[in-house]
Amino acid sequence: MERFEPTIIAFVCNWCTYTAADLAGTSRQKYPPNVRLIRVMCTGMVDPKYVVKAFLSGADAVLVSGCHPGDCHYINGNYKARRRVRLLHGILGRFGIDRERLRLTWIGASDGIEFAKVIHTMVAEIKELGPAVSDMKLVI
Amino acid sequence: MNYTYYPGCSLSGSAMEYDVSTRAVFERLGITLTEIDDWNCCGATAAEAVSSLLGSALGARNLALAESMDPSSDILVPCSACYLNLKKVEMERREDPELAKNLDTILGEEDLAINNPPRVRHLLDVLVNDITADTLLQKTTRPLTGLRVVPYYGCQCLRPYAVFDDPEAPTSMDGLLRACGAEVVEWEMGARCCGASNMSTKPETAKKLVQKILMDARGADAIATVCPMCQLNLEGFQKAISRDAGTDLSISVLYLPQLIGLALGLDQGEVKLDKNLALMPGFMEKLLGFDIVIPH
Amino acid sequence: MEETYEIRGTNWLDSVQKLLASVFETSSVTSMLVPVRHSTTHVLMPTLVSDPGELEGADPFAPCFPLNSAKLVSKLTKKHSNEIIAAVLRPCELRALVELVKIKQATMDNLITISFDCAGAYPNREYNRTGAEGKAAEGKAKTLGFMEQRLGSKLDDDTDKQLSTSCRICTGPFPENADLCITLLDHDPGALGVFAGTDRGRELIMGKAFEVKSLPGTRADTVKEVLQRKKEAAKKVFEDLAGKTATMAGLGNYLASCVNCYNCRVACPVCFCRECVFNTDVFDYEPFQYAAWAKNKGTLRMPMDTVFFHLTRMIHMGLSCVGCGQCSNACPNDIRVAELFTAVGKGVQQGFGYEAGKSMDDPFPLSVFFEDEFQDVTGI
Amino acid sequence: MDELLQLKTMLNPCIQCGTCTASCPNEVDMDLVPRKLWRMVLMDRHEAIFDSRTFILCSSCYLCTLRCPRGLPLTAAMARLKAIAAKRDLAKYRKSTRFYKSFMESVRRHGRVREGEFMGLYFLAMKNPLLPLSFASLGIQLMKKNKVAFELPAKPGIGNLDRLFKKVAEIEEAL
Amino acid sequence: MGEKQGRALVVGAGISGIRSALDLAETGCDVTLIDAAPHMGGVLSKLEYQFPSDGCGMCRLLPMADRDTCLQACLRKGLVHGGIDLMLSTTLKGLEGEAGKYRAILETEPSIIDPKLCTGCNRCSEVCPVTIPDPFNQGLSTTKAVHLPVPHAIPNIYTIDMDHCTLCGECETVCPFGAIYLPGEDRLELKIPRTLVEMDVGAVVLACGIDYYDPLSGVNTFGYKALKDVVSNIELERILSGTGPFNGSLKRPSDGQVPSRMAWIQCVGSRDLEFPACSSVCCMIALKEAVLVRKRSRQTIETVIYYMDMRCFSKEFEAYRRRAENEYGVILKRARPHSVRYDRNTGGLSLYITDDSGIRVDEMFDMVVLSLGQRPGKSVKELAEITGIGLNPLGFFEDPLSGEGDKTGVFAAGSASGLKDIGESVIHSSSASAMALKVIHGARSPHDEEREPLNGFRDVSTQVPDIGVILCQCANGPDIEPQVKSMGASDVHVSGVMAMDRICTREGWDGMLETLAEKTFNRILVLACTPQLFLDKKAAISKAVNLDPAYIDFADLGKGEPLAATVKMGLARIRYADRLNSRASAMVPTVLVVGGGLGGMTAALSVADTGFEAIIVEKESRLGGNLVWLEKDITGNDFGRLLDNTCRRVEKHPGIRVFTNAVVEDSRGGPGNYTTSLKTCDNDSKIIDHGAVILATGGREAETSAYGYGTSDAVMTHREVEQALKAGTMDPVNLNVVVMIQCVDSRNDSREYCSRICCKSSLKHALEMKRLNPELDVYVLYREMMSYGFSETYFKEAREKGVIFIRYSQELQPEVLSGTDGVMVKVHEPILDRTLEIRSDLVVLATGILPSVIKPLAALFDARVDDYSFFKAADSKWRPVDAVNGGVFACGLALGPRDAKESVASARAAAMGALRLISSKSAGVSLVTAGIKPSLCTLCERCIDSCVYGARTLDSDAGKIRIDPVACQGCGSCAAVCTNSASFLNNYLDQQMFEIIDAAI
Repeated sequence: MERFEPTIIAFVCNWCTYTAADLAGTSRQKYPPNVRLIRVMCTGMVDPKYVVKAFLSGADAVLVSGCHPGDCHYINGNYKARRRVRLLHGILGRFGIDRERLRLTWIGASDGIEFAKVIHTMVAEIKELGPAVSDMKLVI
Repeated sequence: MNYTYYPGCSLSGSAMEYDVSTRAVFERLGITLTEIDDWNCCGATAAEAVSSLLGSALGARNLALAESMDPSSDILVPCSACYLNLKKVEMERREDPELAKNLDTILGEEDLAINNPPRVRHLLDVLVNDITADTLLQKTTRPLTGLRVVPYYGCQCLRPYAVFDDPEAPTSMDGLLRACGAEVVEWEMGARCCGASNMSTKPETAKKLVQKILMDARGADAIATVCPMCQLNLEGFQKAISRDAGTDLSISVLYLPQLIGLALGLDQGEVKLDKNLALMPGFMEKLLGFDIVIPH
Repeated sequence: MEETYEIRGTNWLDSVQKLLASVFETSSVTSMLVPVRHSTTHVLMPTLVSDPGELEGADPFAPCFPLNSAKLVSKLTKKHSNEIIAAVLRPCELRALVELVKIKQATMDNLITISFDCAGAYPNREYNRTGAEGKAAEGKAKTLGFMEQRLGSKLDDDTDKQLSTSCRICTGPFPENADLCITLLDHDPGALGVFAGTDRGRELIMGKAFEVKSLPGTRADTVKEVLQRKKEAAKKVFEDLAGKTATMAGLGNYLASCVNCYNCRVACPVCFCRECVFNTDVFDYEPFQYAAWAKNKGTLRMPMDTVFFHLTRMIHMGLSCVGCGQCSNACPNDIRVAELFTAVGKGVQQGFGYEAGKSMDDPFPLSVFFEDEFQDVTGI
Repeated sequence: MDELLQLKTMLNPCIQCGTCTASCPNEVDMDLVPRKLWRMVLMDRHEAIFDSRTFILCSSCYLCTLRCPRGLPLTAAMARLKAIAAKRDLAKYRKSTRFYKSFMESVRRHGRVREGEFMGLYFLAMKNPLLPLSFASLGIQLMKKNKVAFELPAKPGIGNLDRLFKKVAEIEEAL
Repeated sequence: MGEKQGRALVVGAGISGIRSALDLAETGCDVTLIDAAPHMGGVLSKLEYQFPSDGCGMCRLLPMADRDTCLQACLRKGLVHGGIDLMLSTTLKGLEGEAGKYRAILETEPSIIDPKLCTGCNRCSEVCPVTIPDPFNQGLSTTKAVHLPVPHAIPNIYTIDMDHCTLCGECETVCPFGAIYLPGEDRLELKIPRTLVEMDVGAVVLACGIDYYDPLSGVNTFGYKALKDVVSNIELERILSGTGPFNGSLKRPSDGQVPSRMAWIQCVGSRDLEFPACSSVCCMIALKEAVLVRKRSRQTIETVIYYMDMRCFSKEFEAYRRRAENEYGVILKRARPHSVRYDRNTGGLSLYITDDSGIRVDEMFDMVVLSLGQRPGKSVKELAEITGIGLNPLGFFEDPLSGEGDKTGVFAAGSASGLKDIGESVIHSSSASAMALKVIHGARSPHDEEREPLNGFRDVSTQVPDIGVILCQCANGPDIEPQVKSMGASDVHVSGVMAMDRICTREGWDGMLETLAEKTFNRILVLACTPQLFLDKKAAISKAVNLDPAYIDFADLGKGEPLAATVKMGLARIRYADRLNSRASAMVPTVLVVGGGLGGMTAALSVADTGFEAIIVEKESRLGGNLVWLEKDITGNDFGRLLDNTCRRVEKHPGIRVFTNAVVEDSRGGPGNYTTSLKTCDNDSKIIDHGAVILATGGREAETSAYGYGTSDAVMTHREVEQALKAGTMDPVNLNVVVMIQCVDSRNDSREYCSRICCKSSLKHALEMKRLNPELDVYVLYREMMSYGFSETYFKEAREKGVIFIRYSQELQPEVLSGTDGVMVKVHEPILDRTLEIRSDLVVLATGILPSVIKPLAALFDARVDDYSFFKAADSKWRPVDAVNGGVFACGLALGPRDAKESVASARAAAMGALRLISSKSAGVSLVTAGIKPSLCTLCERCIDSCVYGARTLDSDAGKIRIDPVACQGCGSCAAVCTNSASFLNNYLDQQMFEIIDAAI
């Protein structure tokens, strides 16, 4: 059987996590190529629709990552994101998309290594879990 | 090289082995020590406790005498208490013009004066910085191989004037002892107080301090000292302190120049080992085992 | 304990009509929204009554629930008006109204709410087939018969199985925070109790000539018993649902016959958008996109985005879902949407310690946040 | 100026941080820890100061002086207190002050201290017939080793520091 | 050097320099920002966690109006602003001329690596054989002799440590871009030689920061360097950092184990003989570090801070201290450890301390952190000589409280005049830029072209996307051209894919511009491996192709994603790229200042001195506020003169209008455009249009009923004492004993904050009384002497003069018993552990500062007050004088307790903030700005609630939501809460995001 290579969509905030991802690049912290970075201005602008869309389009996991509590460039977008992700956990969890597949992390601008680590862990765990939506064809 | 020598009272009495071994080592190194003529007591800790000006005056007199002998030759002082008292005068009269004036008046009584006094140097300072460990290494003919020594500095050669070593974590003796072939045992008590004259006036307090030092020195063959007061406190009360501690704390205690002298090939008599109060059989045995070797 | 006043009429409808009429008398209410059986069609519909004389046709207790009136109240109150109106609402309608008020789609400033112990309703099609036939008098008789059976059995009789699922599993059939709350359970047949659920209600009640009577002592136990029973029923329904929708594919199957008619969202009292986002240009794909998707996947189910639509609706209104069941009523293809949404709604509301429609004081969970909450969300 | 007032002025910048106490090797035996003692000085609690044995226990290790954040000469301050106690010949401190005085007397006479002589002077000054016993053990050890110098100065008269002592006293008087 | 110059030189690109540079650039000046280091950020580049969020937030310094003038990215990466020329490795070597007309000589260090050629590919570092201690991590980790000075900086240029380089030449050989040219015997030329540049500037801001005390230089090293687990606070910050030596995990350096007990030693190199001042920030740093350690370790590591006085003197500090103690379990012990010793038996570090009871204890730790004090920056002395600016006795730039015309054009900013926390530094920097702006404002040349990006560009907003794709190819990279071309071919909106050779080189870049200029694409997507390199180059492309930069984007080929995903995501993004064509209305060039005290007048003068209009509204009948009763400050500044001079300048200034006996009644509008009505004394209404508002409403000495105040004439407050001394009704000669009680009704549960100035007031009065009557006994009963900064020297002086300081605790408060013959004060003296009874003639109470009521006023302008009813700043560190919405500012006591000098600085900073806003042109709406489709909007108002900037309002008349594009910062919260996407964020449209997601998978 072909090895399962998950696709992870990462919504990263422009200020912190995107910088961390950049830093991971410049400091040569390799992380698996399974992740697709989508830069957003703030985790607070991640519409739950985007997350649903990602899963329905075939993502095996979604990462939403922004500034640490208190650090949000826009004061409190990350707190709002946390409530939204909680809501999504509550909904998607019922339909087999467990919270392992939808993660919210706070990764600061200097945490390039932390970013690489999160991606590593996530990819490894999702590989274990397998694809998010097994029979996509009829669903979407 | 040439030093003006200030032995101090102890070295002519209870610490005569310090005096003798110091002179012997310097002689072996080819360095002349010229004793200050008519030097007087530095005042020890007593003078200041009676009158601070008196303490300064006593020290100043010695500086004046030394200056009159050879202003360019440093004053070498083996006793830490003497060293500090002289050093204090050297430093304080520089900073305190009024004190300088008073001292001038006092010295004037004897037609003495201080203008540009020589530097006051502790024996250890001279050994480390002028003689240097390298020289000792070259001149060592009887390496004290395997002798485990803890260097004990005491207080007053280090503090309050941190001239040649870290005032709390001194290391200057390490190189010298190693040059002599000895093994320096790491310990924490090198710069702790031995109780000093409290041993006479408040012995219970002082003995506690000595006990701590002796406890930490366990495992070493000898303690090396650079101060008569320390030497006496560490060597003179070992029985009583062992009794207090409930454990045998006896250990050989030697003056640093005694150990250096032995390494330089001097015999026991030349460094007056017979005067030491605490020399353990184990130490003496080791001592006999050290051979004279011809340095390359 | 809130003081309860008792009203005794010839029957429950007579009693309630008395009460409603008295509201007109003693307050400045100019009109009242209440289900009225229309004299010509005999169809029961929410009706705005301004002539107390017309209350004769009012039948708020009929097991008929053509639509959630919260939406109507929204129309009546969203924009400023000087009229004071009253509305007789089922508890689930009142809850939906509370949610709408929070999102500025209605106000309670000039509104008096009246609610009652709800015995439930049939699915719309069922009632239209059986309940609405015949003349006004027959309809009334049917309502009274229904009530007698329901209340007599403490809402545990054979009709229960024919009611809409949402009513069967409704865990909020008793009024709490209406201005005037009408209690029926454990009262003598025909008699009803009234207590004030709000300060405004208290003002209304005070000085009325109703006879003070404390609630029947057995009521609390009965309420408990009913709720317990309904909770168990709900649990069973939810477990069954969870089994069917444990995966995304399962959810897809559950929604397989959806044709994106969006009737469910039109019927939903808390779906407040003027136009659903799924009807906007956001979902106007270009032809080449469809082609690309089909190419990628091999097949493309059309119309697409049905699961997307339902998931999005859960996200948008799950937290406000009051479990009224109108979405199922509205589905042309008999998808049991209400169970799905009620289950999801209950779940996510619990997640935020929120109960839709319970209180005006609880802010909508996505409108507030605290710095030190929900640390577990970010825990990996 | 009053000696204690002088001392107080010297210690005024003290911030009571307690570094002195933390550093003191003899603190365990002190009834007033150094920080408290200095506080007493600043508060003019003269009786309390001279009721305590703190300063007499100072062994001049200079650790406190080394680390005082205000750079106060605390060891010197201890010595000042000793000197005041000596001058006032306070009974409580006689054992120590007379030790110092005897020591200095030996110095005055000969310029250098003769350990045997000064001990004799000290025992005499203390008028305590039992005191010599507490030194006996060490004394015997030293004597055995022939380390106690009992002989008079080699150059009598030369070492005499009478003039110096007198002048010092004169100046101090004038202050 | 003839004409007045509109250019400012900012020396030092740390936080203060960045703040000043941005201030000046945003107000239309040209700015040259230099730093001696090869990177920006100063010491902050090493410090990642800041109180009170214990995180970062530096990006909040970025412009809020005209956001697109500046790169919208983390400031740790770098600052790219159209109006700021950055020169790294550059120092100021000479300055001639006068204010407004200086000629500066700048020297740039020679460089072996050409920054223009280096792409940061790291190959040089890989082959470098020389390992050196990494200076970025304070030597706690290693790096190569050729290395990146700061890992995340842009530009990302490697440097060579020539002290260690062996000139082996490996890096030169391996560099694919020929960026390295090592010196050698036969190679005298350096790649970039030492260069001297002469530059005409109108004003100079010195923001060169400070240095930290080196424990090895003093008598007590506390085992630093000798014991590996004794680290400085900066080193601990590095250890905690993700880019630190242990990748952010907390380990002790000796053996990599997690410590179990950590101690902080405060005042290492502060408040001692050598440096008699307090370093002001170390207490909070230690608290923050301890909290971080507690958080990180899930409270398993015990943390003890040994302090002399815990100086939590700023508004929020005391609350933070309480949280640290009560929530996080940080242990605070008032003790000064004598020294740190290594304990051979346990391998730990032992600290000898005396605890409060006076008992000496030996405490064991396995890591010790030294809170290092400040020292003047290395360059301060030289800069002082060059610029003629004075130094204080401790060697920092003088920081005079000068209310008069500032004669020179050189100003110190931030910590260069004494260590400040970030908030104070930011305030102080803006204060310096306000003064600099005053000097050069007349000559500045507003960057009109850059500020009006829509002018002159092709209007493509209505055109169907016509995308040109530039593919940057490396000679040694894989050939991906065919793949990209085929992707382009399958996208109907792509009309051309052009492969270019290495646009990171000058030739490649020019080639690309030429090629593009020939085409008429209305969208351009550049695919390159390190697009960070081009972040500041959009403008150049835009100019070359006459296209709004909104339609130009880069995609990163270097992130390791599949090529198709990168390209398609890039295409999806650019296809929807657009600029909203709504326009903000013009800024009203007037600033309303509410309150006519020292702060308000200073703010108004700062505004008016730069050519804008200021309006002061004062509710009293005269200007002056608290200055009216104050005589002088502790340093001797004469407040009477200050008041007279300031009032005179205000009254004479043509740019200032003053309304006394007037209050603000109502206000409407938002940042840039307010309409405010005033009620004047005769009940007239006055309507004022203004662009910004500064709340300078001040504060007052708190009233009290404690300690028998009001029952005896012998119990007074500081204000009363000040007035009595000023009026001569009190003569200290007639007094014998004075007791001053600090923290009256303060720092307790009912009033948590420290009022900050009372300790200084007490010191001032104690010294003054002692001066007038040396025989006087003065007792100061305190809980913590908050004589932060240089005022510590007065604390020392007071002690030297014989003032007795007695510490009391919150639990054991003094008692005051008034009788017929004076007052008896009973206080427990903790050192002596006994109660003292002090019979005194006068008891002076330090009752603290209360704010004037500003809540309703703030609310009128959509600003808030904090828990203590002071003005709530958007961010106490990065935006310390601004409300979140960016149009409201506060200064002086309205912000929180502060002394006159600090009030003046905050007033200038507030003025600077207002000037930043009202001098912005706001011609084009920033790219990422929210919009609304009214036809879909249901008016649920969730978007209004979600907007922290107050950019959204309900226009109930029109039944529409209105968006203020100046206030909007483009966070997208509003779009995310909108259920049917009636609210949207431009350039992040739903359909765009969906396409990007699709492309990603």
